[in-house]
Amino acid sequence: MPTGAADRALESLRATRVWKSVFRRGPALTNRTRSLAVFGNLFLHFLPVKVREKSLRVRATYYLGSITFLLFVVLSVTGVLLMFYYHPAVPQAYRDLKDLRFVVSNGVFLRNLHRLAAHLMVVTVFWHMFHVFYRGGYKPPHEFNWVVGVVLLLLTLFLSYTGYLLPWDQLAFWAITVGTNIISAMPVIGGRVRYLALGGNQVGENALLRFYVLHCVVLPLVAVLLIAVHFWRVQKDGGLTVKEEDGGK
Amino acid sequence: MSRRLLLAVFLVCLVAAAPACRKQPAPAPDALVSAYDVEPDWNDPQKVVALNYRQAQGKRLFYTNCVWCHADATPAGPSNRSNVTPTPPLINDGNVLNGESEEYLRNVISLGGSAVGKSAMMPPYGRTLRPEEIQSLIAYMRAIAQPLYQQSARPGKPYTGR
Amino acid sequence: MAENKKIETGFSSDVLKDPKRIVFVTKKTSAKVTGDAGRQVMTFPHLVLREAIAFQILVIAIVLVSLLWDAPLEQLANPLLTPNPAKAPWYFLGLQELLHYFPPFVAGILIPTLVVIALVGIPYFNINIHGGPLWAKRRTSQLRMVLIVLSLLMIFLAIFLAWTVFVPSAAIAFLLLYSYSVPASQTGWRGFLRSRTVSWWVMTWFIAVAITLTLVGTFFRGPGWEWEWPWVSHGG
Amino acid sequence: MGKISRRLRLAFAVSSVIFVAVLAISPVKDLRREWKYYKNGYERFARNRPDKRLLSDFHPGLDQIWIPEMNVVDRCTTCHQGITQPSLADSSVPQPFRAHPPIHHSATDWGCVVCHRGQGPATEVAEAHETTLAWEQPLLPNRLIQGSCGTCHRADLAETPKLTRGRQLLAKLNCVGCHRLQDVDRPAMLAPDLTNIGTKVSRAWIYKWLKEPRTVTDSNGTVTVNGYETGDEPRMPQIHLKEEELRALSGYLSSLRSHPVAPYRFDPRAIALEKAPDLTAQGEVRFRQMFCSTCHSLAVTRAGETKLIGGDIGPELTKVGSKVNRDWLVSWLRNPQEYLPHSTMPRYEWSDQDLFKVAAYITTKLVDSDLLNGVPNLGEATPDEITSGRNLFLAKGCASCHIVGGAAPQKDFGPDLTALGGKNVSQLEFGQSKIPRTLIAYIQTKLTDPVSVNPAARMPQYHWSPDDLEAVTIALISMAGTPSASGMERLKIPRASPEFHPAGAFGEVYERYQCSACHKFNGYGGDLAPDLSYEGSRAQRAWLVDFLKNPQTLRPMLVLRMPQFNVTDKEAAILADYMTMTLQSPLANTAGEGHMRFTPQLAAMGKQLYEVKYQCQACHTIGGAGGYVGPNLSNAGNWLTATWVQAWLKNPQALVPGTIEPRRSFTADEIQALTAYLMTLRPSGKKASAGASQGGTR
Repeated sequence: MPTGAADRALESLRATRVWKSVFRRGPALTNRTRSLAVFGNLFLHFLPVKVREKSLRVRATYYLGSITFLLFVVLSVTGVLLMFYYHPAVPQAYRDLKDLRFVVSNGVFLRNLHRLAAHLMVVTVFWHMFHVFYRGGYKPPHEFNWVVGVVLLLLTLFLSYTGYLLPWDQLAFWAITVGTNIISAMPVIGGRVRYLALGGNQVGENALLRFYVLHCVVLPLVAVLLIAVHFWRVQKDGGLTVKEEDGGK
Repeated sequence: MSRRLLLAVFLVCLVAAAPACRKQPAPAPDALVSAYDVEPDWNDPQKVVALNYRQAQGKRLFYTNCVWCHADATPAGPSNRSNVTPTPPLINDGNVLNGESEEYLRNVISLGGSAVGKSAMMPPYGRTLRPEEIQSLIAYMRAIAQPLYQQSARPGKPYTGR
Repeated sequence: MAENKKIETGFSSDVLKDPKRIVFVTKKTSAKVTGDAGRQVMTFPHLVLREAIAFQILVIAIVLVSLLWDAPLEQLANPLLTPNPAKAPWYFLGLQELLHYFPPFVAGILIPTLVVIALVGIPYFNINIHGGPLWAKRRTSQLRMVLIVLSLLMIFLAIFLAWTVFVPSAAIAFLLLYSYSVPASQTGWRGFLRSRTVSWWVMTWFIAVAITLTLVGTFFRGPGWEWEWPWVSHGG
Repeated sequence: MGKISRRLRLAFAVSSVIFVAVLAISPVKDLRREWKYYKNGYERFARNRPDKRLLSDFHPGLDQIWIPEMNVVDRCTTCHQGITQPSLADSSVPQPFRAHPPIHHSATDWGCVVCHRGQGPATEVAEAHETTLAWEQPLLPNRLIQGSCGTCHRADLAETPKLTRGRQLLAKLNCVGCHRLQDVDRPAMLAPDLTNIGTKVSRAWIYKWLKEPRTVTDSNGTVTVNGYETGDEPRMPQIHLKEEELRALSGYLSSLRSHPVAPYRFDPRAIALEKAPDLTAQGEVRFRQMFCSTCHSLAVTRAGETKLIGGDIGPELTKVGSKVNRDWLVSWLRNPQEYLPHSTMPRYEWSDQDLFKVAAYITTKLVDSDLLNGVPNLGEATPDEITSGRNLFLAKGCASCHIVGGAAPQKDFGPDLTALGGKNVSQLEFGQSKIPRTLIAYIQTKLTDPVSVNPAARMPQYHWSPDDLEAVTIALISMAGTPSASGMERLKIPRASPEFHPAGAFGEVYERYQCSACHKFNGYGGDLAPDLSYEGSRAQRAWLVDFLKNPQTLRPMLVLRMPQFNVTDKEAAILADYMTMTLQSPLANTAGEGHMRFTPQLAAMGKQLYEVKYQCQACHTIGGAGGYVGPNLSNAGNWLTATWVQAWLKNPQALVPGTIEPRRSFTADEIQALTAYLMTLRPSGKKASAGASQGGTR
């Protein structure tokens, strides 16, 4: 690996006042500074300072939790960019999708990323859950974190489902119509719950607005909160479950 | 080690960039498919001449105004052509009309035969037809001319880049 | 939770009287906060670096797929024009497939609710706390129990003609019964099957059914929710 | 411990490099978007053109036509950049840069997709032009583009002959009987009222007609009418019926005879003609003299070739003598409206002798003894046959066009077609057929071979010429239903549906002779004969009276001529008075007609102008010499009013829009002279004698 010039450049960068104002610690070379790097950082301090070496092995987790979270990050970034071009109105929403495809630079790419990541996130969330189950990761003291995980699974499904309506094309409209029709099978309150979800008896502009607000504001906020709890509890519940066979070679 | 690495990176990028260089194949359009209207060749009914919008407008005007004396059969049956002396040329008679310039034809139609030293039996249409309608008539007569009217410019091709 | 344990926990209810707190940590009540479990390493940089690599590989993968595959966009929504079949998003197609067999209340409300309750309840019902294999003890009575449960399930599915549920259930049931006959000394996948726990079997059955239903709903259902091979395009 | 392995460092380095590289692909790809290729190509192209405007009009970004109130976002001009550049009109200009041909609408006001269809907002060739997942209305082929004109222009346009033809076909073939069509109204009578059909024809004839309704179609699809080829589709389609269905329907229909026909008591002098050896010959002469062939055709064999000669307003009559019974025929000829209240057949003023002769001619000469040869012996209808026949009458859709017993016609037997032209492919049922999945292919297959798309189709089989198929397709495409934007609903130009039903004495005569069956009055009426809206300005009253009483002409070329109605003096006077008083053009009011005087010198000058300077004889005939294009002017002095001639010479199109007489630049003096000359034209000095030709080729 290249040393010398690049390292010297990094050294001089670290010596600047600006760098020092941002990163108060020196290079993370000792365990102390490494610990500081973790708990001195808002984002990293959700992680424990130390982790078991075994839990780092790919076969232990397949990094499914991390990947799910990273997909959430990708979705947030692309989602915010997409929001710049989108009006939750009928039929403007559909026209915005057309403009995204035909006019906006990288618009198709942006939408592809968002859609793919969304589908992938549903997959990884399920996979993550099954994996944790098989490894017995729900066992005490992780019970509560398992419940948080189940809620996050439902949130992911709702996020994906509410996003499904936003293109306002035939696929979206009928998928949501079919899905919400199931709600009316609920005894007594089914019809009312559906009315509440759609803001009407039919999938229409009100439903689009509701789904948009849920998709872009409510559900992501709740998800961020619960993801934070989820991470936090992994640390507080004593780290990832490690099994004897993870020792590997 | 790092050479192989660079090569691998390069190859991956190459593969990833491949979809960006999609080709746009332009199939040669069939004249009859893209035509606005068609007209059977007067001398050979098996053959069909494709007409564009302008020529089709000319065809419509021809069959309203001119067919009576410039064709041997009319929508109403017999033609007046044989009644007129000197006999008017058939509109598709390339031997006579291909040699005439666009301007000359425009003058004959709009000002009448007498204006260009021909028979006054050809009435002026300058106050009946608009200039672009006369232009369409000329385009039509060029399209169905037999022998074929040779255009001075090269025929249109679909755009194929440089 | 350990209701039938004959252990006196030293947990006094009167802290003023007896300020000592002693907790017996048995295997059954273990929180599994095992102190050993191998070496520990610093999160930074070991975990952070690995996560960074995971993130980069993930983004590379989805970017490449996004470049090659365009997200579908169909015609403008038209409430008067019902596609046949109208399908929900893929992750609900398993439910939609169930709706084909069972009444809407059962398939649309009851089953999903039960699944969610079951998932939430898993850690609180001592499931798999022992980690003991199904066929480890009391094999005959276990087998009797398993056979009763399996036949009830199969009869239920057969009554509703829910054969897309029946087939994966039957496959798992077959494996389950097969694992009974595997001798204890076996290794490899047979031994693996033999040593599975009840909860493993239940979850595997659930996953198998869910995946089958989702696949069938996504790829094998055509107009009128009739069976259709994905490579045979229907007219119109 | 803390050392990071070399492998991990390497993996991080590699993935970082690929990560950055991969993220750069999409922005790079964005630089090479399809439309930029055309943009750049156009710039290169424009640089080599002499017209400097091309480059100054060029701008490198996306172009779009945005008309919010019409829901138009058309980016077609991004690639089709030359459409408004007159210098790119030539067909040598490569596409997509060629200019749009001049039409009445500009692209900037209307956009492109309104007429051409396709996906306006798209900036990719395939998406814009073709059927895709997101867009099911591909570009309309140029040959069918007149259908788009028809979506707004519900009235006929001169520029859209194919559309007009298609609409005429839809109306003429009674499509509106089974289908609901946009702006095609149900006429009062689509097909004969069958309430009394049993009194008119025999059961055997009904059987034969149902089996082969006037037409026989051979395997080549050639339609023959009683053995004579015709290009036109008959109104009564061939409906495929089984033997028992034929028996039941014919039984049911022949049982319909609620009002028996009373035999007419002829004058004894007429009956005395029975013994005349040339009775039928006399009848034939009368038939010809009365110009029945203006509306009815007869098969005539000349030089080994059989052709139908005559008009198609009424039914073809070659074998009518084998069809109807004589009592019914006589009753019909005397008063057609008694049997069919909505018939357009005029009520002739018959003398008993003429009636007797013509009836004898029809029942003995216009017959075919072989007509009913293949028909089995049917006998009287049984009650069972009548019941099942009545059910079949509804089930086969007969009741959509035919009425029985005053019942309202069956509505909507076939699908509603008012929105067919705007349908998406996914809304169409293609069944198992192998045709391309497009609207055009669907419409054309449905029209030519309905069973191939839907084996249970009840639609009868039609045989179209390629031109007619195209025309009908265009007319159907024009029925695009409710437009996508409310703004476009306002743009629709409705079809004017004028009615002309004058009251009073004129009205009675007008209805009796069904003048509007052939003539147009202020836009209402038929197309066969001249428009009479301004007849009072055009013709002199004396000539009108003369013509109405004896409309014979001496021009052998035209077959279709005004029939001889045998109008009475009183009726002729009523008609002529009304026309002279009321049917006046505002541009040629004949109030001052009496004061016009022309000197012979002026007339001589006019003759000079007519024959030498303007050579009007190219198109007009005077005394047997001249052309056939315009009307015969031999009797102009008796026929036309001077007012009309003057106005006409000034501007013919102002008087009769669309007339083919070119507008010329006569001076006022020349107009006076020509009028003077024309007013002297009288056949050998006679005044208001047997009329001259008035009909011209329209």
